[in-house]
Amino acid sequence: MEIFSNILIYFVIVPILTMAGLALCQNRGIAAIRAVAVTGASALMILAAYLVYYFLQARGAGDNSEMLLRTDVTWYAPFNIRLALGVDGVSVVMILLSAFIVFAGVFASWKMNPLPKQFFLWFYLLSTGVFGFFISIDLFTMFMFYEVALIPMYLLIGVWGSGSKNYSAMKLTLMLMGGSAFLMLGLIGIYFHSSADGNLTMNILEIARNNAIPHNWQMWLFPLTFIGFGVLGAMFPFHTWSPDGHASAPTAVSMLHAGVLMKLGGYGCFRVAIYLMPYAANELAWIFLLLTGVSIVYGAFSACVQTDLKYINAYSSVSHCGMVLFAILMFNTTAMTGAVLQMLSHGLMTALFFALIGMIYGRTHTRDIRDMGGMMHIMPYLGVGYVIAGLASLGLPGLSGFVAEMTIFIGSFQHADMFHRVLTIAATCSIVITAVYILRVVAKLLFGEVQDPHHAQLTDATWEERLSTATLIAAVAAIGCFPNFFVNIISDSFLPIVKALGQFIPVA
Amino acid sequence: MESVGNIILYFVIAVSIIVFSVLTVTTRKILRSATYLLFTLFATAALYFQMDYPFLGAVQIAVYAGGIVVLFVFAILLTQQPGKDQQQMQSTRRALALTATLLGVALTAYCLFSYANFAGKIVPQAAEFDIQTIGRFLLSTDKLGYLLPFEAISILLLACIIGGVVIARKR
Amino acid sequence: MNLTLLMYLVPSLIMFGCGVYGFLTRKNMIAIMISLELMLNAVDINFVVFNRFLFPGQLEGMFFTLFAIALAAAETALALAIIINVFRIAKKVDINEINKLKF
Amino acid sequence: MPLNFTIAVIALPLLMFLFLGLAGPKMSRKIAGVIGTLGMLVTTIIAYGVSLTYFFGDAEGQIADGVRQAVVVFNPDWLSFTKTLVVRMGIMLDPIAAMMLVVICTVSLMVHLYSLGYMCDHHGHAEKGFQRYYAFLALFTFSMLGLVVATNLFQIFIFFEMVGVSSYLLIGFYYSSPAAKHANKKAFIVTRLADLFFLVGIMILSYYTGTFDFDKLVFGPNGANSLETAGSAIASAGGQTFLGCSVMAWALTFIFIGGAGKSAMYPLHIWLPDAMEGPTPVSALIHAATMVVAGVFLVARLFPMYVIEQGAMDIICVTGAFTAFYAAAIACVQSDIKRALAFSTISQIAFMMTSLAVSSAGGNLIEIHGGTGLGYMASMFHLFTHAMFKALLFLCAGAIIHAVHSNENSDMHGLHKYMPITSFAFLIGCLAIAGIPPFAGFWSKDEILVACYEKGLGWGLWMSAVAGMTAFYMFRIYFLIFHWKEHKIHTEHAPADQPWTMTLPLIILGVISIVAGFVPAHSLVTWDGAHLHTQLNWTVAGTSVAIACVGIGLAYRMYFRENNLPQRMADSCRGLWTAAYRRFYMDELYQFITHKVIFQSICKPIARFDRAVIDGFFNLLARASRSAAYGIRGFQSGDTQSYVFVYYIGAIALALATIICVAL
Repeated sequence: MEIFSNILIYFVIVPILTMAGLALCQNRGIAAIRAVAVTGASALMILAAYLVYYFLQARGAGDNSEMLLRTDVTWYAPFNIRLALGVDGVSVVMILLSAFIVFAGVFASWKMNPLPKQFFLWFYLLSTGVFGFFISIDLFTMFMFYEVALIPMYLLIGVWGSGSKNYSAMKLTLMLMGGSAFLMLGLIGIYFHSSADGNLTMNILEIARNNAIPHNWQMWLFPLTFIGFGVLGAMFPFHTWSPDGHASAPTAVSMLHAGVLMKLGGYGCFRVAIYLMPYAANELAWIFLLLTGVSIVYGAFSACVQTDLKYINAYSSVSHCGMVLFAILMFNTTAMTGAVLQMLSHGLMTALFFALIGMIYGRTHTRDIRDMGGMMHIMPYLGVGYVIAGLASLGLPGLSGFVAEMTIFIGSFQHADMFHRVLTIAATCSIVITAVYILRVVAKLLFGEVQDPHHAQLTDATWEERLSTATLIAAVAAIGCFPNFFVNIISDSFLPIVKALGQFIPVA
Repeated sequence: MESVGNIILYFVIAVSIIVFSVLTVTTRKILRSATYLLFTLFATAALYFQMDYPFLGAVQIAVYAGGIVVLFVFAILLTQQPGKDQQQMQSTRRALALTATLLGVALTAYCLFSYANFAGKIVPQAAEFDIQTIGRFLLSTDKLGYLLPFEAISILLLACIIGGVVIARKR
Repeated sequence: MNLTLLMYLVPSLIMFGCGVYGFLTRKNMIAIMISLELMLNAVDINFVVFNRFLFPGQLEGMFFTLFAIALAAAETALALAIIINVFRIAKKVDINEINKLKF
Repeated sequence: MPLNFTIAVIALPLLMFLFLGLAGPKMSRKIAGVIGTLGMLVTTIIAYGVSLTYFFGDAEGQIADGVRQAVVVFNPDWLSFTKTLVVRMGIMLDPIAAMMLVVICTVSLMVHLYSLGYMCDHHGHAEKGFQRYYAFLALFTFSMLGLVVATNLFQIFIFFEMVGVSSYLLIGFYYSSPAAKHANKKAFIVTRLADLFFLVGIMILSYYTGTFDFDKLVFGPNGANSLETAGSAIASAGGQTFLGCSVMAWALTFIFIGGAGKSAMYPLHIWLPDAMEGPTPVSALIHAATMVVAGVFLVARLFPMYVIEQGAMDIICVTGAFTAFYAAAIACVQSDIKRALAFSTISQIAFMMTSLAVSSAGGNLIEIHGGTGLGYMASMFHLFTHAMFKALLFLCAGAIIHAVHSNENSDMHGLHKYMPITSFAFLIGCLAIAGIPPFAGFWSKDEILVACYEKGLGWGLWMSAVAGMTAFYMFRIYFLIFHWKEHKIHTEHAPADQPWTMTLPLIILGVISIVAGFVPAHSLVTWDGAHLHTQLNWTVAGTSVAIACVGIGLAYRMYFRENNLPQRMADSCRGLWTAAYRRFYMDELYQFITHKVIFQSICKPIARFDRAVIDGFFNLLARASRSAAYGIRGFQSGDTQSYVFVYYIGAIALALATIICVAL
């Protein structure tokens, strides 16, 4: 089969094989389950690393096609649905990010109890969806993988979660499904206007080339699609699933969800909504810019008064993910590159945060910062990890957050329009508020006196926890120290989009 | 013109059908209800006889009056303390049911009488079939033969028997 | 005075109406079955009447009624078996008290 | 020494940080400290070599058109925003960078050495976290060095953040103490707020000029600061205005605010006194000598642009002059010696700022802008000398605190007898800061005052008065610590001079404080690289020395022997005294704004709004659909008769509809 000669399909096959391997394991054979899970995660890491290498080689060799590694297999002929694969720079880094987080997530859920086998099964199903989404360039396939990624969340939170998990799982699933409903309407609309000559197609590249969606339809389809993806990207006011969902989810799921799944939203926003409907994107951008601008500041302010570690982080995610969408809507290569960097950065550091919170919670059995203090004495490794994650989040140079935020701010500020520039300055204010809530929690949680004498007996991180966090910290630092490596991979991917938008933006 | 006897007979039958039907559904005692049903069925059988379908009338009496009603009586006796009144539905519900019924009847009646020109004029024509003919029809495979339905209904009855046994079996 | 089609249909209609009324208002399942028989019977009459008045040379209506009677018998027998069985288990025959399929 | 050895100067502390940070916990505390100190020693030697080569060598490419060029030794791309707008991580030597290398490395080395003694308990055992401490010191040194050698504005911003965070980590070194935990949070957030302005300033500046690089913003073709380059950079904004001011004035003001945050200019100074919660050597390094002058350095870097945008320069001038006075006034009444020194630092940095701001560059644009660039030179010179004597003062304070275990001067008194070396070193520092010849401070402060008088008599008098206050409050501290009265506690636990690791830095810095004034700054760190002809203005010098002597005399009268004069004076203007002691309630104001306004009136309502309204809306949706479902559930009652009824009604309705349709 032609398709199996494409490396991309293995990003879907490997998780599926892992699931098959897990299914063969004994329910109680924890060692075997771990071995299979780790093997799968490592295989994904290796694949992702190879993909990056391949991509750099191909680009270096002068292959300037929009998407590399194209394969097109008809799947369902009547609607012209295809299994169309292809990656550009953005997909490549997103795949790399996902591989990292899956890897770290496996180690973070090392002691998962009960039902470890089933947990990892669902976990890998979720990864299947995530990887499938990033490698697809066919709307239907993309949407299918998107749904595949969403559904396991319900079970993962509902079964392995904590706190009011039923409520949270239901809320998260329903809100995201609501988003999917919008999205599906949008996608169907796009499909029926995908071509002027009646050769309807689902392939994103072809739709973009045809550029046939009538403007009045774009005005309807763009908001549908953008909101559909925006819900997953925690866009204000559709973000409320995020605090509850994250608070209840088990560690690895929070990691994967905040780390990767929320990125599906941002990725979809530009790959589908903006790329295919540039006219409407340009006309309606200001509405969504305001919403995401609000999101940035609002999330940060909300995070300032939360007392639950996970809520703080969830609201901080709202703020940071708002920045992703904000930058995407600025329609220039720099800001969009910044958005992708922010996706990477936020993915890694939120995963790190959630991993650490999970580890702390697993020891103290509380996430309320008012009940904790002086953790730095008790668990220095986790404490240092938390400080690093915090510094990454508030944008310390040398860690990923700084690079991403600065690219976004500088890029957004390049916009010729005064409205955009003023909005950018408003969004910039979030860096101070971020510092406030991050330092507040660091001071409360890690510094000061030990609040609860029971905490004094707790132990520091075990080896698998160290491995999990160290992987993420290394990645965060890598992006922070060598940003140009990533920028070079990413930035060219936006040329087609910026070009598509360019026809509607008045030249400054 | 019909003979006067026939007309009188018709009215007796019609009135008893109507009266016993109404009584069947209005009486409070279920055993009486079954009895009135029996009378209604007898009246129906009489109607068949009057319309020159003696075989049908015979079947009606044998199966319905003789079989089904007896079954009812057995069931009633098995499940009911004799003499105990049935509980009534709430009056609102009865009123609602009555309204709906009357509405349906009125509607049908309207349809019937709107065809009164036709339906009110047409009269029965005599055509006697003897049992032999009926039997031949029933078991023939001709164009107008009824062997297939006959066999189908036999299978159905068989299934019913089996079903009845299964249901009635003591667990 | 002639005995017309209409004259035969009217008692049948009333009988059917009674059946409907009974079906809707009775609580006892056996009573409901009785109402059902009334309705079936009304329909049987219609078949026979139409056969006699409109197609006297044929026997379709009669045979239909014949089969309907057979069906009614089978159905009643089965239904009563079920009712008795339910009564054995639940000790009641009122339809609004038996609203769960499992006990 | 080749100039590209500068890379080693930057890289060594970074390696030290990584090494001590990662491997530190595995090694013994003392060894970690010694390794850190040795590393710093090597760094310092290289830095000296590089600086000397830069200032006095005449290798090819260093001098062009008779002025010293800025030399870029290393400048790879780090982050490309666009094809043209690229952040580079470079190393550039120019006079002020070379000078800063010396300052930073000297003070840092002294602090490294000093900490070997200071961070030990009385039995000579190193404290817990010793490795961490040295790692952070190295990180700070790296960040500060990176800042001063930056080749572009964005790099400065990056290292602004880095020094901010190392300062945060070092202030919070004793993280168990609640005071430290609040102090470092406060320091970070306040400087972060300033950095926000800095960032916005950079965004505006880069938007119009399309670059971050200094060689496109301020350096002329001959590699020295050039008003033409700055003028064309400013002109690239095309004279656009925003709210009545030119956008470049906004940008430069914002950038200044960034610098003001780090340099603790009013009203962003509130973090600095609290930052004294950190270990005292850290205060000496970061909060007295190096990091706090980052703002001054920043303004000096962009000096030509400020010269052209006089509006922004005026803001700096007013802020500096006011802060100098304000901080001096507070310093006069503080009882905690580290706080008093902190306010003294604020005041001195304000001197430097003012000096920069009153200096309008000379050269061919003299007709337009006036001035000779004297202030620039004076400011940089003062930066240099101040770093030395302020570090000395702080290290002395550290020695005292280490000896008596208290920051309050009421616990000290009469230490002269017990700690003669420390006392002597402190006296040198005080004389230097007070501006008594021939100590370092005299020379630099004198130049500043001259520059102020050049700007206008008012500015000169104002600053002279503040200089007098400086002499007064420094000697107040000195007398209160070392004289005033015999403290009876000391007779039981006699405090003494500290071990050699702590006294040696005092002696070295003391010597430097005496001789540093003779460094020929006017030929080394001028704004355009050219030699600046200056001569001692005896009128100004004489006045300032006289004023200083008056200040010292007043302090002597009030504080040398125990008496009730200070108490009487405090009582006579109780309100003013309390206000100054409480630092004019700035902290309370900030407390009010952050807690009452931002937390209570913005954050809490937003969080509640989120839960109640937005989340409430979605919960309402959920509840509405649930109740709708309950409503519809009635239809699926399991009640056969209802089904039949509905079915029957439906059939009738259908029949009726058919009839009506047929009838129509």
